[in-house]
Amino acid sequence: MSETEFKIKTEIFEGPLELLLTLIERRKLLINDISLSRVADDFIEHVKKLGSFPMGTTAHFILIASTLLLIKSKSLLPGIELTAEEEGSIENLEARLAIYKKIRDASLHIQKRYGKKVIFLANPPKRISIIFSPNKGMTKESLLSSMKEVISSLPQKEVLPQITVKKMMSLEEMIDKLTEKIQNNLKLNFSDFAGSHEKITSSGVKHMVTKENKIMVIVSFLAMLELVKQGIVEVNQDNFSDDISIETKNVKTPNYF
Amino acid sequence: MKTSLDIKIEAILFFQGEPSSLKKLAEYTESSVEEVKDAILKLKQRLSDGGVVIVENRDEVSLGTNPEVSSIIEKINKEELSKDLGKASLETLAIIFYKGQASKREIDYIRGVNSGFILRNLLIRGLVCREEEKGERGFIYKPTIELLAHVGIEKAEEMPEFESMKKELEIFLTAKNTDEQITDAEQ
Amino acid sequence: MKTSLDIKIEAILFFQGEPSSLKKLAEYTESSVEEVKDAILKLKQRLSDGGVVIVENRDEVSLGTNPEVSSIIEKINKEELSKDLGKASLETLAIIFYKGQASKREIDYIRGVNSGFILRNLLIRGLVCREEEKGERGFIYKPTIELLAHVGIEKAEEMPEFESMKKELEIFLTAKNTDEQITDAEQ
Repeated sequence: MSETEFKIKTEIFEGPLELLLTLIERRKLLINDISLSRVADDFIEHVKKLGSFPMGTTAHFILIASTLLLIKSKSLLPGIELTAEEEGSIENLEARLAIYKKIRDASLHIQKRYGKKVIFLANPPKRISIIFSPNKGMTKESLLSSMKEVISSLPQKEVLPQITVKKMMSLEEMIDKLTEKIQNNLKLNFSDFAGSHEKITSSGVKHMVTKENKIMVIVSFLAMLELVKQGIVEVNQDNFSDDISIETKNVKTPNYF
Repeated sequence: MKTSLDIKIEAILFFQGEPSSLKKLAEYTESSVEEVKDAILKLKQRLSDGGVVIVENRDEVSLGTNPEVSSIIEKINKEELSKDLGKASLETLAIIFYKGQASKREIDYIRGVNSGFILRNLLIRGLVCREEEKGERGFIYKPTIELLAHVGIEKAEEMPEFESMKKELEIFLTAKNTDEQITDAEQ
Repeated sequence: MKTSLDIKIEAILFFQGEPSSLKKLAEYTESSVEEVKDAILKLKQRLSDGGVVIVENRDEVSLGTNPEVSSIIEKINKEELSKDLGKASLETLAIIFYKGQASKREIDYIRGVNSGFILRNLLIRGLVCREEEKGERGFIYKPTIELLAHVGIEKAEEMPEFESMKKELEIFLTAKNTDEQITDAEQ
């Protein structure tokens, strides 16, 4: 099966689960860790175009990407050891995907019926004579205070997720930066690159303090895997808990699966 | 299954909630006035002994509550009219007052919930009236003359802090358009 | 002859022209909620194959037109009827409908995106309603009678796979709620 055959180009996916499920279904695969690792690249390809997602959903894509990377690194780096929490998040993603698929399928039952054979609830008032019945104490002033109440509860635009996303570097930028670094220093460690002072395990997501840091590491890791795929670098890990070292490499074609 | 004429007529009368001429019923159901008459006879038999009965008045028919239950209905009606209006009703009224008139769509959008049943209740109490919206399916709501008099104004501009309230609503309603584009993209 | 309870209830529902709670019906008719439930069952049987049906949703009931007549009523209806729902709205509705009720957090978790905008839209359309969650900051969303009516069913159980989906969602969300760490990571 060709890697490029299933590339998603112009479609808009509202959420990461929707994208992931579509990728799996296009390959006619079942939902499990093997299928997830096989569609990880296409998913990452999509995350690279983050700019075209509706604002606020980017962070959701990156969080799912982080779990996909765990799964991917399991198949990419033999011997990698995941913590119970990491294993849990893989199982959890599978469960979420399964229930999402069920909901999506069930929503078709609603779609099929919605607006077709409608039951009309009686709308118009059936009163022969209307008796003017105002509230006690209904005045200009009470209407003003109700109006103020309405205005104060108008919805505010949700800005939080956008801020998180804007602070992050794009995947493209990250790849450029990584390529440059690799050219300058023949060998560097993953944790140097991700710019963290903390020890990072091979999964790239452990022991991080803030979510932003975590997302930064994920993006770095995504970029690294991308370079591995393109055959520009080679990833080495001597021991399970050791840092991952990155080396330039131009000889072999990438060997993924 | 082909739905029989009496069922169609029953549904129409129920939905309209007001008297309908035999001619109109024939038109709606694409049948003759004679057929409608027969169907109404059939319907009358079927509905006898129920809570809802056929009421005939010259060449108009409507559904009405069975006279046997009129005492309960009267009690409910009184209770409904004398009950204090809730927060949601007062807010809906305030929007209609400050906008001078408002479509159901605008009211729903401003309040973030569907106002159908609240508007219905305001209509029953004679606090608002409505007319069909031009060019669109839907209604526009206005305060009744009685209510304007009760509050002591003749037009919306006389409401306290009118300009600032109006402005806030307009800002929100203008932003609506951009929001809708986002939804379309998401769906 | 004493008027039986189902007749009273039918008349009240017709007169009110909006959904009524079982509790209110019990109050109006001076009976118990159990008696009201029995009477509604009886009423439902009596109304079957007529132009008017009973829609039941949790502890609310309403009269409505027979779905088979929908195309005729649509022609008479002067309010706009929403006929299309986007993919995102359908998924969100499916979660709320099949689960019976769901918090925004649960909906976001299942869909993997923020559903705030979609939920507001569904509220405006009157397809879901919301209540404040006990002891929590968020809201709980529930299907409305309006949703059942738009789908053309008299109660939720008529939907295919209703019981099995409900169960699956419950199992999934119970597992999620016990796993606090995952929830925190997602928020």
